[in-house]
Amino acid sequence: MKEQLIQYLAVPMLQIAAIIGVMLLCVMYLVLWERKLIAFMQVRMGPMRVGYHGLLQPIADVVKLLLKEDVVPKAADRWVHLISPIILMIPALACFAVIPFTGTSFEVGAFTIPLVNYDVPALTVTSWVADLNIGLLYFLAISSLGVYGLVLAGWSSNSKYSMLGSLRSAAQMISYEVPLGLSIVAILMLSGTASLVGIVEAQQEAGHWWLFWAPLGVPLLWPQFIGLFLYFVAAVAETNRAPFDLPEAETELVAGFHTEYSGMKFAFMFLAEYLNMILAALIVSVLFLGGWLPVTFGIPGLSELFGNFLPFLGGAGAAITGFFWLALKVFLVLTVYLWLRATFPRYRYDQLMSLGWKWLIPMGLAHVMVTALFMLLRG
Amino acid sequence: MLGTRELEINLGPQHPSTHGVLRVKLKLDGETIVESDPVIGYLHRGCEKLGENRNYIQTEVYTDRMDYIAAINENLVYIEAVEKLLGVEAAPRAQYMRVILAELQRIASHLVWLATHALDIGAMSVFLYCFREREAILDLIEGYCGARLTTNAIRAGGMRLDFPDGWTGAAKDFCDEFPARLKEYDTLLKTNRIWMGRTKDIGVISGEKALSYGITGPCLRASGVNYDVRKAMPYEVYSEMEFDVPLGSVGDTYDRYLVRLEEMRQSRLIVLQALAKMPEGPVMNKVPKRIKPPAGEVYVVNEGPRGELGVYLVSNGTDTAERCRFKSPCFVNLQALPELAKGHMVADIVALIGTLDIVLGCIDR
Amino acid sequence: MSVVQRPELSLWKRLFLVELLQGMAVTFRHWWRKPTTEQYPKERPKILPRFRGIPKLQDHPDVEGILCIACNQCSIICPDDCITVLGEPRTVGKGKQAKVFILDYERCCLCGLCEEVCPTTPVPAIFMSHEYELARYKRVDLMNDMKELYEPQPTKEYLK
Amino acid sequence: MTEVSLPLFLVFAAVGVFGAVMMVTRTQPVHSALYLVLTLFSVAAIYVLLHAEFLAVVQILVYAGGIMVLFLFVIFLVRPPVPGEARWHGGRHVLLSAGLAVILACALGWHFLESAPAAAGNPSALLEGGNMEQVSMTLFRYYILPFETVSILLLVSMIGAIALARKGEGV
Repeated sequence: MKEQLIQYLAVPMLQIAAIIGVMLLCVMYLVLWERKLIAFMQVRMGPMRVGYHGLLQPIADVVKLLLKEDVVPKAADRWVHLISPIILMIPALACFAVIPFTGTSFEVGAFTIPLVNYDVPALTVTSWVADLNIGLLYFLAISSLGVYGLVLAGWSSNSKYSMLGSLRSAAQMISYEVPLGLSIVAILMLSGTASLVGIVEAQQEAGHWWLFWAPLGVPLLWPQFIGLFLYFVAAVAETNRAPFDLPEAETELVAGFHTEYSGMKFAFMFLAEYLNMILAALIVSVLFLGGWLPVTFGIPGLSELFGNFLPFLGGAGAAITGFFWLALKVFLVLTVYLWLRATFPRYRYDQLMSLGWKWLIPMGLAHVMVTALFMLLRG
Repeated sequence: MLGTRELEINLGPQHPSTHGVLRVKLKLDGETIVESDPVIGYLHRGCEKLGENRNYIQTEVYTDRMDYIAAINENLVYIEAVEKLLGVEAAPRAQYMRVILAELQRIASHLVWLATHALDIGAMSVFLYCFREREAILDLIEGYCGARLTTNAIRAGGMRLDFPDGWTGAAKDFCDEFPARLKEYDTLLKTNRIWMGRTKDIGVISGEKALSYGITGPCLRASGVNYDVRKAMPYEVYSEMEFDVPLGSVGDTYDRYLVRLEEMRQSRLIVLQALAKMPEGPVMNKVPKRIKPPAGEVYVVNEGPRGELGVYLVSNGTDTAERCRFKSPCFVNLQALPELAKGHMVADIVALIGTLDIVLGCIDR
Repeated sequence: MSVVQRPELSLWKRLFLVELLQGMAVTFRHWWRKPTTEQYPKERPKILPRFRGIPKLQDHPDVEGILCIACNQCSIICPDDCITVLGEPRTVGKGKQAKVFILDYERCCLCGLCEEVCPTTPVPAIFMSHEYELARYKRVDLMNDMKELYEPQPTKEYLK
Repeated sequence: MTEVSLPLFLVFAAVGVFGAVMMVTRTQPVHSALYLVLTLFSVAAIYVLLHAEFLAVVQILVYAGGIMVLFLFVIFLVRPPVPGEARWHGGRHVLLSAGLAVILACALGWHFLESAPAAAGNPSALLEGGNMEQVSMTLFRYYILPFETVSILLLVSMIGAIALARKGEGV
């Protein structure tokens, strides 16, 4: 019973705490990287004041947001106004439960907790909180809940701009969930499992990332490029990022659904947005780019070389290596995200809808068909 | 049972994309604009009344502050009116200098327009690239007259100062570098599908209708009407310059964008020609120190970056104007906003405010 | 006159997102360009010789005593009425000199007309200095009398 | 049910009932919708306890993520809330709904008492290899014809609804 408690309660709690802590730190520095990168692309310098080249800027920002006055409009629905940032935040964090950060698990030896003299048995700790056999569906289901936060935030602020922003976002998120799901279906078929760990393992078995899946042995025919493109576009739209950042299009709707938010509540919304970005990048890396597998995976010789560059640490070395490769992939995907923001104008609401329904959804359906066809031909 | 109602929205006066302080009352059906009603006057400072209480020299200072994006063009048209009242001409070298400065200012003004228009549609980087180039022009203007925006550079009878050493070289350098920058903007916007989608067929206005609204400047030319004060009634030395007046074919936001970009290229050519042709000599003709024009009235127009700038002055023989009125192209162009916006989406209203290139200082005066 | 060309995207460009990628290449190239930012309090802007900062008073070694002759021309030309001059008989030579000279920076629009009309030789007594930092904690600090108008403004050193 | 899942079931059941009661008693439609979401969630949690993870996820994905958002959409769009407008309709409605509730409870109770042992089915088969496979096998292999028929029926009704809604616009 005690061992079960540790295995099923204490360890996941610690994992959850670690993931939340690390992810919040990641968000802080993602914001800094966004500001820096966009500044560089616009021949500016970005934050320079706090710390060396602005490295402590995120901390200053957090302190500022914490100390800011919390303004609630007089006509707002106070309770809904309060809970909507929380509703936005919870699904964003909950999705991280199924993400495999690295393949190899950490071995924790038996030890005794000093004061209570409690013996903790030897444990094997995985890098994921839960390996659900429906992991992908879980991700889709939970991430689709974030829309409540936006909708309710817009409604409860009792402001026309917020309302317009939240209506836009609801329509946008519902319509882009379909191409998002469709682009995942092909990967699901290739892997034969909906578990995210299983998907990476399937890529390991196949010997290449799913992105480079070459049906019928044709070297440069990679149908999953379309899948990646579809997923990426849909994910950019899902996370309300430029060029699809209509819910918060600052030149039309001031700040969209969070116009009336300030202080901590605004910080929560901000955090949720960036958590969703990181999440989308993680899913791209896991589904298409081989998760924790090294960048050189599939190239004979190099693959083994970069599979574990800390061999003297044994299993932990392999785990850290896997973690490093996943982090690198996520970083690159996020950089592309920000790059898009620095380059493109914003779509209009109706154009966004027609892009989603008239182009991405048919493309997604065709992509599923084509992948299925190739799989059949291959036998 | 169920019915639909229009949503009324106040766009401004506190809004990120109202270019100063404009308020637009919008009536929306869903996201479609049913009615839009611009409300102006938030930046009214009484420049015209001040022009009737300050003497001719002092009033020029206020013209700087009307169209603060293109101060030199405002200075120029006011001083031309004063010169016409006085019956004097500017020194030949000064006339070329005026053309050079006015065209540089036109480029700078169009750059601000492009920057803010692009930002309104969401292209952030273009905003900063444009301001980088504008900075170069403002440095030139500052090097000439000592101020970047409130230039106060032109005097009746000529110019206050000659170009400083090395100024013409710097201006040439800028003109040499500029086309490459314009090409970058083209890559980012001109052929970009999102930009095309956001601007093509948005706010179409026919040439006839534009004329009946009294629209002038690039907005009129984008509707295909060939009217440019520089060609129609040449002032200063524009008759000696060779340049092309770009016209649009459809009259939509995309055409207005293309026309203004082409105008920047033409302005650059004018600057180069004027730099090459500029004669040596004094920059100031003999003009009495106290300007006391004989009684009479004049109306003078020239081509500002936004359209036809006009000044109406009535002199009663003293050093202060009896009547001083400014014709602002922005004010006239803004009138067309309800016509342009009808039936478009709420996101288009910011594109349309941007495409009209309004400066509220010029509208409210 | 000429009609501007409206470019159309070819099917090839449309399919392969060519123009979007070209746009991304432009921003990518800019990534590696030198930033144009000026780290203001740390780095000071380059002041051009003709820069019109706040007006100040000056004397000249060739002229004994105060250069200003209290002719009131600057006060008359000023569009914002921000200059007040009172004269007294000159201590050396004949004519007048300024006894009281008050400049209200709060109203000054930096137009430079006062410098332009100043008749003193060899340099104008009132001139547009190269100082540009006008922020004060109190409005009254912006009213400058003669003593302050002669003193150059102390420049703060910013280490960071 | 194992020893852990019984208290969990009680918690979720209580939350579900609480949400349902609150949903029908709120005057503000948005609040009602939110309580309904809460109820849907607790039902999903109970599905998880019954090892029907797939069904739980689909419940969240379809009901909470899709349908309820559209509900909210409609509530927002139809008209702004007028406080105090919703009225208490008096005893007649309470009697009627209480009667209906009793009838429903009797019917359900009778059904479960009659067929409880048979309804449990074969739980071990459900646990094998995740029930996604089970569900897809059932839907796409054994009952493919009814499934497709139902989808065509839904499509037709959808088109019909659109046609009816846009009648006035001359489409």
